[in-house]
Amino acid sequence: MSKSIGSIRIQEADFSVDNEYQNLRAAHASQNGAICTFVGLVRDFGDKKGVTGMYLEHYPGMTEHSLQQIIDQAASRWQLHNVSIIHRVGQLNLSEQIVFVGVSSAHRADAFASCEFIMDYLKADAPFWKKECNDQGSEWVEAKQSDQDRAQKWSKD
Amino acid sequence: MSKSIGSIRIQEADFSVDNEYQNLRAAHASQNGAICTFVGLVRDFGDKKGVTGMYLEHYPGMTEHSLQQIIDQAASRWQLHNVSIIHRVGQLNLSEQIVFVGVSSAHRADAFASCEFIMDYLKADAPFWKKECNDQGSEWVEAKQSDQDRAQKWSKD
Amino acid sequence: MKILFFASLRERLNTEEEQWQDLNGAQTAGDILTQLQTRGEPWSSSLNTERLLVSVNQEIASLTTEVTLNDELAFFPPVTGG
Amino acid sequence: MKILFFASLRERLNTEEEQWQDLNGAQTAGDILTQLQTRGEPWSSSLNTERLLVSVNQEIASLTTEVTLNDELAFFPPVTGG
Repeated sequence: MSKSIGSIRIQEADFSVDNEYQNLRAAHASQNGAICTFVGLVRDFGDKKGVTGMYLEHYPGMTEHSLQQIIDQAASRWQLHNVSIIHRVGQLNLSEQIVFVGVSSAHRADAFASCEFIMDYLKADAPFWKKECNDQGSEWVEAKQSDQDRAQKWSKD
Repeated sequence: MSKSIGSIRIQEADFSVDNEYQNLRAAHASQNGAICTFVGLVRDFGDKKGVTGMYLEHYPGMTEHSLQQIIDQAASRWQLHNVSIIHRVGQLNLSEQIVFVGVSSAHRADAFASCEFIMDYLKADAPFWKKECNDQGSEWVEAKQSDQDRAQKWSKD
Repeated sequence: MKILFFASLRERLNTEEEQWQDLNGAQTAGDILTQLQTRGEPWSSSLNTERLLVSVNQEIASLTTEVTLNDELAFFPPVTGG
Repeated sequence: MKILFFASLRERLNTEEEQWQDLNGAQTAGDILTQLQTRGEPWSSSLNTERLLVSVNQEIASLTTEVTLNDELAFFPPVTGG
């Protein structure tokens, strides 16, 4: 088994997409042909209207372990140079950044596929739980079957 | 037919991924759940080693027209808030940024699919031509059948 | 054995962690769950869901996974991050 | 009619643009191509490729696309941007 790649951070603090992008770009600089990034944001309409923010809980230790397994799977399936994952926890307001996934590769097909693969498995497997805060109070978000289905579909390819 | 969305820029100057990301994030701020970005970079090994840079030529007018058609197709197929495309032309050195595609949406599936769709059609249809500069001189890059195939595959879905 | 509870389950049980010195004969994660369920409310109804997940030593496990006194177990609802 | 050439084709023909005042009977993009090809070298070999693309008024066209004196034609190799 080759050495694991990837940077994983679970933090309350906000993050800079630019910092992450510049780090991905600087490593393997002359060999990077493609960098794909994804950011998930707190948005106004999920299961209900009037969202004012959310609270994110996680399982320290297992989270990092789970994300590293997802990166390892991606790296064994596609040719990747680097991967960066940041997931915030704690209280987040509307339109704040929740999650960052960035991937650098020689080729765009590998960058796109692996970035989406990592997000799909993060949503299906990584131990995070969202509590949505709205005008009426707060409520735990129900897991969506569609998120399990999206992760499942990668094993059919 | 609904009003076209999207920002298209063809320029010699470098671009700031951070500016583009922040603009995508600011528009429709409370409704954005997902922002996917892609950057293509000049890399060291394409068809041959020793690449020192490249020269990019385009067909002014037709390029913008072609990219707008690609954005319109993406916007009719997925729920998108905004799209930004920047493509550089002229002389570019090794590891410089060539192209940026960024998409904002409520949902990650739409953001990922449309961003990749736009890149695939850009590579297959938009009138840009690359000349690779290496130790021995410079040579026009041959079009790849795989790029045509990747664009084709979207019509099968 | 350390047993952790997360998210909605943690709130309903009003417990985030327990330490057990004795497994009372439990051999699997399912045996532990059964012992928790027999405590009555809110344990019996909160832990009696088809959508309950269990991990053993920070890896997703099943109710048939064998456990020992040194293990870390966790029970939680389906994940919703990202 | 304005006729443009790009990239490797522009270099091989050493021409990036022509202005025609008369179509000499040409009715399609293919007729224009034929007239260009009959000029001899480097035109005949450079324009005699299966992988030549043509646009009419900045839209990808085919050799059967009809053209008029007000049109802008362009010939170029397969694109390689991005």
